[in-house]
Amino acid sequence: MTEALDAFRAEVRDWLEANCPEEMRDGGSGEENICWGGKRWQFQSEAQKVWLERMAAKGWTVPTWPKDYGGGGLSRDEDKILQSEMRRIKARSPLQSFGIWMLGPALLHFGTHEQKAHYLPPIARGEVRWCQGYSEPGAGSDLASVQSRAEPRGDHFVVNGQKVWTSYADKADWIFALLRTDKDAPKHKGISFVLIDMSSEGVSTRPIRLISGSSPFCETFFDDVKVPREQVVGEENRGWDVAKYLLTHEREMISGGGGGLLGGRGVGAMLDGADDPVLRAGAMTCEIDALAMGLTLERYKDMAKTGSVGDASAMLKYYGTELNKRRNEVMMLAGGSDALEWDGAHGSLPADWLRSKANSIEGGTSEVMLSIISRRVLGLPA
Amino acid sequence: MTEALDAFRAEVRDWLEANCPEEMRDGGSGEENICWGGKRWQFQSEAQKVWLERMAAKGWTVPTWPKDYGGGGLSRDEDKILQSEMRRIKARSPLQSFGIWMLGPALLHFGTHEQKAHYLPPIARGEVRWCQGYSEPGAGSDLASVQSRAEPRGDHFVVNGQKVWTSYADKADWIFALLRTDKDAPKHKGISFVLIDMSSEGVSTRPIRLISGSSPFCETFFDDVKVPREQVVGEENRGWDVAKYLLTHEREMISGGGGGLLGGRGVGAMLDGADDPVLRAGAMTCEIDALAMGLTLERYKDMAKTGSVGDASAMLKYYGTELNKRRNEVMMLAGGSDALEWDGAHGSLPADWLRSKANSIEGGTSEVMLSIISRRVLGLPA
Amino acid sequence: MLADSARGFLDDAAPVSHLRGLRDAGKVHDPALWAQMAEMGWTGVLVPEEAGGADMGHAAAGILAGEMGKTLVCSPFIGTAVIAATALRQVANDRASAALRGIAEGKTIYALAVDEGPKHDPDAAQMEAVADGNGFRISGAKTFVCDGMSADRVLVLARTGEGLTLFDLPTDRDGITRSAMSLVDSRDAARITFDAVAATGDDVLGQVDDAMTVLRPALEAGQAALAAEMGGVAAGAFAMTVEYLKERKQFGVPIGMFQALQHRAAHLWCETEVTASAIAHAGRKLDEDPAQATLAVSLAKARATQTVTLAVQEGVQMHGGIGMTDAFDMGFYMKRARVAAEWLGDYGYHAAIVARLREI
Amino acid sequence: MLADSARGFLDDAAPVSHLRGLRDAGKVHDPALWAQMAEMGWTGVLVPEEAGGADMGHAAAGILAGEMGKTLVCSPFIGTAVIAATALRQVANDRASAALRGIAEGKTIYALAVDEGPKHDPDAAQMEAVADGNGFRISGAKTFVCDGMSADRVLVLARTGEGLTLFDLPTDRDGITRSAMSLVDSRDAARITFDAVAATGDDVLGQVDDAMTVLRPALEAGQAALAAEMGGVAAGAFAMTVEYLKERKQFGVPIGMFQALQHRAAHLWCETEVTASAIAHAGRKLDEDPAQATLAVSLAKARATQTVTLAVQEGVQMHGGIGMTDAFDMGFYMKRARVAAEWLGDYGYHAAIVARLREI
Repeated sequence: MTEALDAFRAEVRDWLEANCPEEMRDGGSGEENICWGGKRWQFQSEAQKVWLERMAAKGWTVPTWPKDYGGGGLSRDEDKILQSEMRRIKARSPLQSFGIWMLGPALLHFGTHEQKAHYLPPIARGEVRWCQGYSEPGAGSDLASVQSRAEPRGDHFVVNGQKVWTSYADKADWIFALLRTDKDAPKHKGISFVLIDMSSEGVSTRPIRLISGSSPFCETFFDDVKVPREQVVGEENRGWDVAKYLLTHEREMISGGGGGLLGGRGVGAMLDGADDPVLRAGAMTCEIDALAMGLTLERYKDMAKTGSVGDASAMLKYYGTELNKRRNEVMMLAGGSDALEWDGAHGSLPADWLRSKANSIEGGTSEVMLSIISRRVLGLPA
Repeated sequence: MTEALDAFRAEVRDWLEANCPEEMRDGGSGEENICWGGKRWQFQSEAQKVWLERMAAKGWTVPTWPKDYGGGGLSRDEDKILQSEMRRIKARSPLQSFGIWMLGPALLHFGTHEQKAHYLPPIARGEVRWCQGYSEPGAGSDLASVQSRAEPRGDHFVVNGQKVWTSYADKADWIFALLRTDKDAPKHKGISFVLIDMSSEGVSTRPIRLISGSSPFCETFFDDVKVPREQVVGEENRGWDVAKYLLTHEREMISGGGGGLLGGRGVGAMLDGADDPVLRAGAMTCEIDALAMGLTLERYKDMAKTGSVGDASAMLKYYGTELNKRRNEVMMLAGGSDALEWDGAHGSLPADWLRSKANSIEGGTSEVMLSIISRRVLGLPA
Repeated sequence: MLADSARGFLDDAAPVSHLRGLRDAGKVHDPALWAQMAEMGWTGVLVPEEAGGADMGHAAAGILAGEMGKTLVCSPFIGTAVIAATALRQVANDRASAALRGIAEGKTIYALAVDEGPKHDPDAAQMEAVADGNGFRISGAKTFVCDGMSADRVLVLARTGEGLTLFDLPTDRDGITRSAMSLVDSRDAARITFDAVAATGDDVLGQVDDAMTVLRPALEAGQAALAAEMGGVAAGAFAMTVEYLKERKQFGVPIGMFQALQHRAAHLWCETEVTASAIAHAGRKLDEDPAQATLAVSLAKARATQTVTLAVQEGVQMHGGIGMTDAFDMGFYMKRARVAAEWLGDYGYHAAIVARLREI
Repeated sequence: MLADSARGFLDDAAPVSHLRGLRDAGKVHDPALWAQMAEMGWTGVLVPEEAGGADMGHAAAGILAGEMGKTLVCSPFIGTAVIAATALRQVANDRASAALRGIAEGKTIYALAVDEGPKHDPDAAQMEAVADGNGFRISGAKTFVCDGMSADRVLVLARTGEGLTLFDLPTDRDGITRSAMSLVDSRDAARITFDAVAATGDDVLGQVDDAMTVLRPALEAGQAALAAEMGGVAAGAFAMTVEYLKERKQFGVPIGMFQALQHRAAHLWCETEVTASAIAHAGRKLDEDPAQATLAVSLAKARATQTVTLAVQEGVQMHGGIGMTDAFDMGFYMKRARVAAEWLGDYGYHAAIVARLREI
């Protein structure tokens, strides 16, 4: 077993050495370096394009997906080796997308073979970019209170309504959305998980400006959009099952970025000479909690290897996002008046600080996470 | 008006000068210096006795009660002058008791003339000591869930049951208690506010030991105690009205001791040389909040002069007690290992620290206070 | 009464949409609004009657600032009507008197140029005013000069031979260059550089080498008024939040029915009440015993900073996604709270003063 | 597995009532319990096999300490089996080997005498060991010596010519006087005075003037184990509290239905989870890379201190009046949490270490 993995590691290392363009080995992971793919994608460079094509050919844009659907068919251990070898040479991620993070897992779990074969390979190759349509205006944490309707008319639906907080809807090719397909059924029972081509007639989007400035979020409008009925994932009216499954995924994804350390981010230098105990105590405590949160993410990843962490993942979301808000507050305080200026001495810090306030709202509010923990982890009565 | 008050001030000053014994002018306000009165009271000194007698003769143990009932008949402004003149010469309080703080106000508001004439003067003179019987084992914050019964039998009740958290029940002459007089009525509608002689047959008490050590609290047991029916205050089965009225009084009383400052208590010296920002920041913040809380108590007292602060008093209780807990935590932290020892270098600090944890439980928990504020001050839906 | 009439005027003349309008138009000052404030006597709230002011005192200034805070009113009120007016009235001469008259009439806008680094620390000012003949040459840079772009005059703290000196200079003096800072709260702030700016003895406010006699009361007046404004910001954000808790439904009920939110809202209300006491006390103390007001002022600024921070954080979180959108007003509250938290000393700065005075 | 078997034993042999019984009897140590721990190999958890130990490592020691924490087990485990054992195994000589054997066999109880003031600060130790012929004369006083009254031997930190030296002395040596400290947690602690106590080179553990080579690893091992114990204390208090939230009814429903309490309990659970990661990591790091474990250890002690403090505070508050009574166990948790918070460095002490290593 270990021998096979060692051999795999050697193979990966050789292949990456031969195939990863030099320009893609800078560890660049900022928003501006991400390759999102999609029909309208403009590659930043030839290297970005080549890197995507080569990785996609190996199925390594989605290493653990089955080979039949464009994946690499790797085991969890093999995937871990691939990731560590990529980190070793600071290789950029060849492709990121909501298709990979969200729709892929949903289709692999709930989709038909035809759906998987149709939708997954273009995601793996970065040819089709997806966005998600969950939230609606006025629904907030109550994701199941879906008002947008998909009315069955023979072999297709007619979709009307509005979604909000659809990230990059203006850049996406397709959307996966929760729509009400039975308005007489109880709240959770009349929803379907529907795939919609954004180029369909009647689909329009409008960007949302946040308190932190422009944002990837959009409002998305459906006005008598015709959608073939086979574009439902899972059973019709059972879309809530798919949604719940994905919420756990999203939770882990968001928390993954949570925490973050002060030490490496120059706060030490910002604090230098500050003998303000309030500021210093705040920074210390934040760093301690961030280090412990980092260890917790590792521990949960290890736990996930031998089973599911399940609802405990709500902790990662809650704690990670609250911590990230605190970290941004500490940095703003350390930066003083220099940090009050948009794009000033501390660059995007003010916008990051304001943007961080959404962390504990999007993907399930902190309050929802605490309620999940209370009921499903602690078993307190609902 | 002002002239009359000035004249009153001069009169008070002269009288105090002539009548307040020297030994009673040391500002002593510690537990060991309090005069609680009652049938079994042992005066600490002749001066303590004389001081009580003289003040009681003026009605100034209860300055704002009507003269008919043993009070001084003073206006609010006159009372303020009396208090300030007493503070000026550091005169001790001649008498403190639950009779003054709690039963008196209740009788003045709900009692018959006969009850007032019978019960109030002995309270004013310090001849009868009262305790309160509200809480029951298992009831906690839900004071209305009274299980102790007073069954009507003609002209008297037969009382059976148990009260808990009755301060100084073992030293009191009488108890005012909430008892269920109609077990078929809705929870809040079958309770009466009953006065019981502690020397009645069937009354017994047992002290409660707290985590901080011995305490004034007792459990009090009623075993077929016969109580004349005229000893109900207010209407029978309407005792909850009396209880609610008193809860507000108690709240203000408890919060009055809340807050407290670090500066004057030697924490400065304890912290000296400590360059621990966590400790220092905690102490600073606590002191800031305590100073602001002190100003708030003053502001609320001023507000009370022109009207009632009503449910907002829940804030004083909540904030004052939570602050006091924090203050004790800071002092324990500042004291380090020296403060871990019972009766060690920091005297009663460890016991005080542990005792402070009850502040946010007794007299209405912090959670109950927050719910009161939420509903009655903010108007949030129940 | 003052509060009510101020509220009545401001709800009409300067609701939050007024600030939003300025921002969207790329402006940081509304001369018409300032003129109206002058007309109502607000600019002269701390100007003596003999100089044309209303001389209502610091408690009154705090009430006005508090009402302005509730709707995030954008004006140079604190820098001019509070800080500069307090500084100028420490000086009994004709120039100061004339300057005060200019403030009361709404003709002169002042800004305070004290900070040189990211944290408020006037005693550590390093910018130098070098003696030059009968006067001085001032060189260096100031930052975070609030209202600095709209200001006609600027109070500048600089190091002279034996100490610190406060200069009162017109912003168009040769060698003064201003550049706008684009702050998150969309209000006026500037960096100002001084390139061998000539100043005479006439430009000195108070005595040479003794800035603090004049500046200290001015700073404390400004800190108290700013604390009052922050109290207003907190109250405004809190009122919006409580309203939302009552209106907004989720899972079929108003979210204000959820006990966890109820308790957090109730706790926040307690914080605002306790802070209100500290703010009112600071104003009263400045009026009654200004020489001993330092503790009261720092207490107010510290508490106000802590409370408004909590109020806007809870405001955004309890509003959920809508609170994050620029189209909704809550973000403006959060941004103003952050800037006000830093201006004239942050929480730690004032906590240290309290600790020193309380011997902690 | 280790945890389960430890739990099984302790639930039977040392539930909280065991500590209560000791306290009520005026005792601070149970030799029978200690003997059982020796029999199970716990006292030798860090003793090398060649000295008769089980040598299971620091992670295992942490698991045992954690289980002990859950029921507030009163024993000299950390001082003897963790701190002293770790110190002794830094020294490769026969005396140390024999001492380790004594620990493994449960025959020797050790205490650590480092603190001289109210706060842990080994580097600042002032007590002197003055050279005297071939040996030393030690004079001075130590405080907060945990397990000091039951101890047979004591590790004493004293200042020598060029630095600090660690002595390993029997507690019955002439000139040593112990007096019991009556601590809130009802456990063993002593003040120890040294009156010209004679010590020879043989009594020195490690090298003269170089205490830290031996003491640092021992302290870190102790801090990690103590953090683990505190994690257990927090878990024990939390479990009681959650149970109570489910059982206890008020206003006709279990109090665990009140959302405000639910969210606080859920938050507390998150804190315990995050702290558990730090505790586990510290044990692992001490086993795998002990020279680089300082950050991991201080992180664990800091987090554990913060978490257990919250856990016992919420425990008492959520239990209401019953939690305040001595008859109920929650108070014991609160008291042990406070003592453990101070022992071997409080939150601020370890936060400062984290800050230094992380360059904050």
